[in-house]
Amino acid sequence: MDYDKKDIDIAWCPGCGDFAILKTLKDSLTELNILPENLVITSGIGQAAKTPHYLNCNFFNGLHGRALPPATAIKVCNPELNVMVVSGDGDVYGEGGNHFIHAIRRNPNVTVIVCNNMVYGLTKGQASPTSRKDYKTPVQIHGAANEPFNPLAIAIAQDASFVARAFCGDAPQTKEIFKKAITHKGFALVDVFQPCVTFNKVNTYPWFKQNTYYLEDFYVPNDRVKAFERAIETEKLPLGVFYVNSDKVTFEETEANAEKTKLNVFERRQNRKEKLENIIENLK
Amino acid sequence: MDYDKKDIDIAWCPGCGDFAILKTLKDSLTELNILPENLVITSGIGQAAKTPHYLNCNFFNGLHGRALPPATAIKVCNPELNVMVVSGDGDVYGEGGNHFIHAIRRNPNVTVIVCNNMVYGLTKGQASPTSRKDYKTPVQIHGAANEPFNPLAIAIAQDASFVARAFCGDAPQTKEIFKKAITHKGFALVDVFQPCVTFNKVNTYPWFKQNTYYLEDFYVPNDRVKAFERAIETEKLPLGVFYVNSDKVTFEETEANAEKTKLNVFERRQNRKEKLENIIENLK
Amino acid sequence: MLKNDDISVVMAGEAGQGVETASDIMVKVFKMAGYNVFSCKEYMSRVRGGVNSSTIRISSGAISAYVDKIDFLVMLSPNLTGHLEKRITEETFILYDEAFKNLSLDKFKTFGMPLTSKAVEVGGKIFSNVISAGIIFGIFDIAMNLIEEFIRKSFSDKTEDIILKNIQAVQSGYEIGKYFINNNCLSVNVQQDELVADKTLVSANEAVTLGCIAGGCDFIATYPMSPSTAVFTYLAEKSDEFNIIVEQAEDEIAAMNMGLGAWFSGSRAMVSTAGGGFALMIEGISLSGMIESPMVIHLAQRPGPATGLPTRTEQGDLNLALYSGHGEFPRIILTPGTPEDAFYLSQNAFNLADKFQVPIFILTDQYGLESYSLCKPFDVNKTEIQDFIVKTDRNYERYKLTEDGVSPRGIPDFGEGLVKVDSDEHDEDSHITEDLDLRVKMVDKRLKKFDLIKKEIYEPVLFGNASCKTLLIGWGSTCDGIKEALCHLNNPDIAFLYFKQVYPLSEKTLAYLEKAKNTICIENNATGQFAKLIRHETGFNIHHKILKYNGLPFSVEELVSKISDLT
Amino acid sequence: MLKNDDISVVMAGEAGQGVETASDIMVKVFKMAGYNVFSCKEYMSRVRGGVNSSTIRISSGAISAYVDKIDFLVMLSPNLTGHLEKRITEETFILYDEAFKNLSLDKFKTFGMPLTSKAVEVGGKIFSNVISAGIIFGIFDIAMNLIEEFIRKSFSDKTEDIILKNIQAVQSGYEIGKYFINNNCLSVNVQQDELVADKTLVSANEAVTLGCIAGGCDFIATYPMSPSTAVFTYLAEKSDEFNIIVEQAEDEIAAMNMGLGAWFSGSRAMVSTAGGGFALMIEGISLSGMIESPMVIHLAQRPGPATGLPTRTEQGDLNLALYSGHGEFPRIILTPGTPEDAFYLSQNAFNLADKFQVPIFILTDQYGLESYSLCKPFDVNKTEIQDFIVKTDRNYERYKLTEDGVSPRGIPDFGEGLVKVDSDEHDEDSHITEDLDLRVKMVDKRLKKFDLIKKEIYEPVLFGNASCKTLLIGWGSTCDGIKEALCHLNNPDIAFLYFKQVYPLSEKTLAYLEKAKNTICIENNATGQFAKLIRHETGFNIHHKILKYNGLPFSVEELVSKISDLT
Ligand SMILES: Cc1ncc(C[n+]2csc(CCOP(=O)(O)OP(=O)(O)O)c2C)c(N)n1
Ligand SMILES: Cc1ncc(C[n+]2csc(CCOP(=O)(O)OP(=O)(O)O)c2C)c(N)n1
Ligand code: SF4
Ligand code: SF4
Ligand SMILES: [Mg+2]
Ligand SMILES: [Mg+2]
Repeated sequence: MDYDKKDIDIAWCPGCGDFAILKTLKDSLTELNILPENLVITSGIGQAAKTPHYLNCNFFNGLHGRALPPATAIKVCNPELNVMVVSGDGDVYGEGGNHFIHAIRRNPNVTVIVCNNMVYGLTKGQASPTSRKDYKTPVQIHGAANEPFNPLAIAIAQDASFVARAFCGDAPQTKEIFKKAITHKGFALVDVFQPCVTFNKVNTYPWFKQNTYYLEDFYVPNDRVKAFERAIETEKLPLGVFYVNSDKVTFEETEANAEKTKLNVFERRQNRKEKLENIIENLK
Repeated sequence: MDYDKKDIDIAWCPGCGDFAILKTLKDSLTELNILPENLVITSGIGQAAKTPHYLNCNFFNGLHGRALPPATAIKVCNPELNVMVVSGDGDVYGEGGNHFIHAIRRNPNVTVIVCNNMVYGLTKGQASPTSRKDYKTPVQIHGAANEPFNPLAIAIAQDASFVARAFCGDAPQTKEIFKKAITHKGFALVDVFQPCVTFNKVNTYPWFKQNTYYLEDFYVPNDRVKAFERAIETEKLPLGVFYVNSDKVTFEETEANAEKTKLNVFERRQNRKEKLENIIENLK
Repeated sequence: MLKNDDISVVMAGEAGQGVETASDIMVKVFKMAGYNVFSCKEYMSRVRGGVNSSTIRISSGAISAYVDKIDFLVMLSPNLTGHLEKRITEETFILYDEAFKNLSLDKFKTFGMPLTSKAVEVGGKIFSNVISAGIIFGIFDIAMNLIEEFIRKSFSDKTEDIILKNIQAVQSGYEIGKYFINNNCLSVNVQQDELVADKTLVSANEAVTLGCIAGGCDFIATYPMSPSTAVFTYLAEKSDEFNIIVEQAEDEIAAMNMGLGAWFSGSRAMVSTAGGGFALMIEGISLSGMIESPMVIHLAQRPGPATGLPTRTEQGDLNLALYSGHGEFPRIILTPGTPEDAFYLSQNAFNLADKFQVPIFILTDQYGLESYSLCKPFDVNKTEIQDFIVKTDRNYERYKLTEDGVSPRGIPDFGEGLVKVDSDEHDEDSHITEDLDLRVKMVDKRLKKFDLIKKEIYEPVLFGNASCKTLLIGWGSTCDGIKEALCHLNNPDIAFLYFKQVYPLSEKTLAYLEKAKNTICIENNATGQFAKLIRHETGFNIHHKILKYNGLPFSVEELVSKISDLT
Repeated sequence: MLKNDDISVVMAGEAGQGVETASDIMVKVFKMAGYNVFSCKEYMSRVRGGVNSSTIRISSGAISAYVDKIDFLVMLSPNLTGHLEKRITEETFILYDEAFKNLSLDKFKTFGMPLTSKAVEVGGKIFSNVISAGIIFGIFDIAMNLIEEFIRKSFSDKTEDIILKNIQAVQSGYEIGKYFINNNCLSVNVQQDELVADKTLVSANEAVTLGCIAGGCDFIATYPMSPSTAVFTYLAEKSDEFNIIVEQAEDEIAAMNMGLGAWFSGSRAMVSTAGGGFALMIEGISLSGMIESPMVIHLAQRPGPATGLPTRTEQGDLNLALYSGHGEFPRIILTPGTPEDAFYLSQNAFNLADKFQVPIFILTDQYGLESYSLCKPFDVNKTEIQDFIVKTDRNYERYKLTEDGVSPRGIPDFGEGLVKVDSDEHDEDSHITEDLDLRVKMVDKRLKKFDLIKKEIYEPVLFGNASCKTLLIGWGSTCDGIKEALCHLNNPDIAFLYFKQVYPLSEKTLAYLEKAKNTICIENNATGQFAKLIRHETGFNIHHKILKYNGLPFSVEELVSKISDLT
């Protein structure tokens, strides 16, 4: 089985950046030889969150904002699975913001790809947490007023184990970043700039091209403060891997879970009756 | 009317750090000549969240985790009021985590005091987001496994306009920090180390004494990267004002709200009928 | 069918092809031209592609409901969904773009039209929709100057070039339409109606929004969710004019808790949401019950569970509204079924919420919200903002125990008192209490308000004969469809009882039900939630249910047929 | 009262004074000594101070319910709450610490005891509670070696010094007790019961937890909230032994969605929460309905609305459990009223959830959870973990339309198929669909499971005569209290129908109700939610309600009196 799905009606607008992300994702997975049966993608609700429908894999397309909790649980219940999250900026940083910050703290070995179009696509163009200031919409009639949410800085502030940013317009580099994120052990965030050709007439393909650049070759992503400094740059937005901390124990491996997750789900319940009888006997 | 309340039965344990915070808070407000009638404190649920019951003021003691949304709304609806949040670490950073990160982005002129005892006090001693690693509880039987939540680093990552940390064991310094936070225009976070004498036998008064120090006198809290660097120190935990950004427009002052909030609530609805008649006429 | 003076035009096309725009132009122009019109739409949850459609009715008599029949189907794209295909009969004239290949509708009356080629002539494919509208105008022989006037007015913020192109597009469609009708020897027979001139053309979306404004709403915090977003957007559009603070919250929990904070500080606040978003507000509803805060919730229903069918219609969240919130406290649920009711009820919702200090629901649905119909202009002067805020004195206590359960509501810094609210069980001064006798008093106080609320109920409205044999029962957006079905049935033994408030339920309900031999509850859901509510409240067991839950509204035809089957 | 062979001891003191510890020691020792015992507690939402109390009953016959009467009241602190004061009568012996000044209970039989001074002798004031337990043991003349044995066993992880001090504390209390009883010429008259030896002493907290373990629970994600936390904590304690993954979530929303993820990957998951926390899980309940995921929810009730009375008891969230979640889908609600039912029902909840792929509620409350009573040891061998997971093949489709609505449930990487779930309306292969005929099929499929579920209902249990005149109706934790009241009433015309499952409601319900002339529904809430559910489901209008909502459970005495009033 490969990742391509035939004869499907993709609900995205022609030209949407999500197509590029989907293709790059499939290419990355194929190159990494990950089997579809072994992959679970979770997502929330939104345009980006439809992604798992468009490739061959197991998926859990849950509620808006709630992609991370099932991903965390799936991974800890069955660490043999490759678990990814593919969802939108509104989904992960807005509705799902609390899970975002706390999932990072848990550090499950899950790759999180956020299709960041700086807008709520599916609900027709309201500001998202990452919308730039002054971005006008039918709701934000004077333009978005808030400080844009900075996912990279937040992730680094929480010492996330892998933090990167990509631009889907550059498939080769994005693929490299995806592959690093997927093979990284621990929570890996890739915030992917993704033009929404229908609702975001400001942050377009050319805009992203002009306003981004890659972190220098000599940049070494192992210094949290340096990574932070780069993450809060605003004049131009750097792309690449900002920060990696490979020393962290994953959620599955913590002392609380390590022994359990070595057994498969069916083995974990062995000898319950005997042990329970003991406990009940002791209650007498 | 002053801030003291007579004849009240305070539900905290003798020795609890919350007493010190309450006293320091009352002193700060008194010294700043803020009138009780003009002050609104919102809180969630928890031991710390009971604070508003113990001083004379208006209050909105809402749901667990939800102290910030009402505070934001109250401030924007009536900018004449002094609005504060006093609540616990579990409340603001755990259940309320999403509001915490997004309220910072909005930047209402609200002072947020978080009584951080690194534990869930009211529910009898489970780990809180700020619990140190390996902190053992009846639920975290192997000790807390997650990276502790770093409120200061997160706030700085979001370019919060005022970020400080205090230790309630040092009343004079804490009072100075409170006063700065209250008089600061914009979202002001004060994370206050607060010993829980009943459930947290690790992070005690002596522990905080030994494991904290004040930012140097020469430290100038206006550099976001430096502030971040100090906020992620772990060997000893710095106290003081980490970061101030006074250039930020508040939520009340944004273009979307500025004109409206100049009028008081009763004036805002004037001439509705005439204007509505016009609109309805145009629908014909 | 051309004998018929009640024409149904359906325009179908992909998302992004401007079906909605064309439909809006059509209803508005027909209205200007003095015709009775109605439109509603059904569409997929996607921004481009798929198949969406609008149904526009033009009729000699007053109409405001969805019908299955299609007299003219204009296809902007070659695809149709199953549910649209089913509506095509031998009577339907299918006008399609002659550029399409392999249109599989050959057994029907299909007619190729040069949509794309004409659109390209005008300036691009995007004009197909306006050309199609023009075709319909041509068929109806609407005065061209009127159409031009309309386009000039509604495109007034566009460049002259764009305006001209649109006029040109209409014109070229117009000619096609005239040619088509002449060549097929057809003549549509719809009469203008002089009553139309005095009516307004509105959607319930507009009606709810204007009602809320008239009700004094000055704060809305919301998180976008179909089909509730339009009210939010419309309020945002009007926010400067009416000094309304509009905030997009980070999530629905924040929205609800901001709303409660806003009421606390003296504003009149609301949220607008749909089932899944409302699910997140439920703890906040319970808070409003406990702190006795007014709260107005516009709950726009769509089919569930979970994400369900985001853009379609259902009446599936009645139970949720009814029982949301842990613990026990009173609430009010309004279910306006017409734009007029939507306006007046939304307006008064703020007064009722303020008066009784309870959460109040305006329960709508996608179909009702997004349908345009004609109604009497809303009379703002019939409405009033009744404010119940008191100036506090030094001894003010927020939860003073009173005879009727309502304690005067102060706000901070208005008077000399302190205003405190508490989510724990509390004493009169809002402090946490563990006095269990006081607990009982406070529960009784809160529940007692129910008796007051019952005194200001919107009574159900009976259409037809009180001594009917068969009583139809409906609530919310099914109202006008059932009314029209009733006309068609033309049977004095059948009457219709329309509920614009479902909770508290009018005490007259049982009397109405018991009079009838046969009762039929009509609901756009799968389990008959209102029928159960009636049983719950009155013990009365409704005899029959007509339920629909495929995401579409009832059509007049199916109502007629199903009601006939049961009578 | 000392004629009485049914003694009620109440120990009261501040939070932090160890009332609960002393009460636990007492029930366990009395059990060891062969007495029928029962204990329950009521306490404030604070960690130190205030007034908390435990009621311990020691009786010749089997008892397991709360009573108002107090035979011995031991006061560790000088204060009492109003509700405790009300329970004191002229019969009550009040034993208080002689160190107290101005005890305002002089009109009653009060006796000063050297609690503090003896405690200080032993090693500190903190021993007052153990001394008090000793006093009671002395009064009952329990064999001292038995007590010593118990202390050695239950303090086995403590130092010898601490053990000795505790023994010393009991001893010095013991002597006081003996002296007291001799001096007042009292003799308590409770007989041991040989049946006690074979029973276990458990709380429903333990029963639910052990039931969940026996049911195969291997994942729990939860956010702490009284009174649901004990189940979470107990599971955590056993988590290594039983390979259970235990995670404290950042909020209840995460907990629920983690639980669903866990089921998806093959685990058996649960959440444990209370009303306010559950309110946040409601969107997730709707998701479980849509993706047809099993889910087990332990919903521990406490008085609302909002934060309410966090540590007290109520049966106020039945409606919430019943109607939570937008949209329409089936569910199961179990309401165990005894530790035995709590064990077996919790166990089977996992099987039922898995079999029908629906959310299932274990609805409990503070009173039931935290009461200790004697019951037959749970027989694990009577239970079975029935697993319904299938190995998938290459063509596996998660939502295959089947005869009975249940589609075989696969999990990722077990077999050759792909497992997909989708919160939108979906086709058989879980892809988003806008095929509205398929929508109808999927709604029907989900609702159809209801018929299957109805076949495996826990039937209501009748205590008393089927042809009674008066039928009492109860659910959940009121069970044993009503049963005891029934004994006291000793009237063959009164029977009691106990519901351990309230939804779906047994189809036999109506027959039971119609047989009785008089029906009385007894509920620990203010509005009679179960009575309404019965009306809703059967149309039957319950004649009378006995409701209590001050945060305390019904006492046997008040049940007897209120039932008598109504019969
Ligand atoms: C609880 C809830 N609230 C709101 C919605 C409506 N909703 C669906 S998608 C979406 C935003 C999508 O934005 P984003 O995550 O950025 O995805 P995009 O469409 O831009 O890819 C919203 C608000 C919902 N489905 N559920
Ligand atoms: C929705 C909800 N979930 C859980 C609770 C239970 N609860 C009350 S306070 C609290 C934690 C308090 O911890 P923190 O905020 O740190 O305050 P502290 O008591 O330590 O001062 C919890 C979990 C609740 N009241 N509401
Ligand atoms: S609306 Fe934007 S994000 Fe959504 S599919 Fe279209 S282009 Fe992509
Ligand atoms: S439990 Fe801890 S936080 Fe709560 S009052 Fe006691 S010492 Fe303070
Ligand atoms: Mg987006
Ligand atoms: Mg805390």
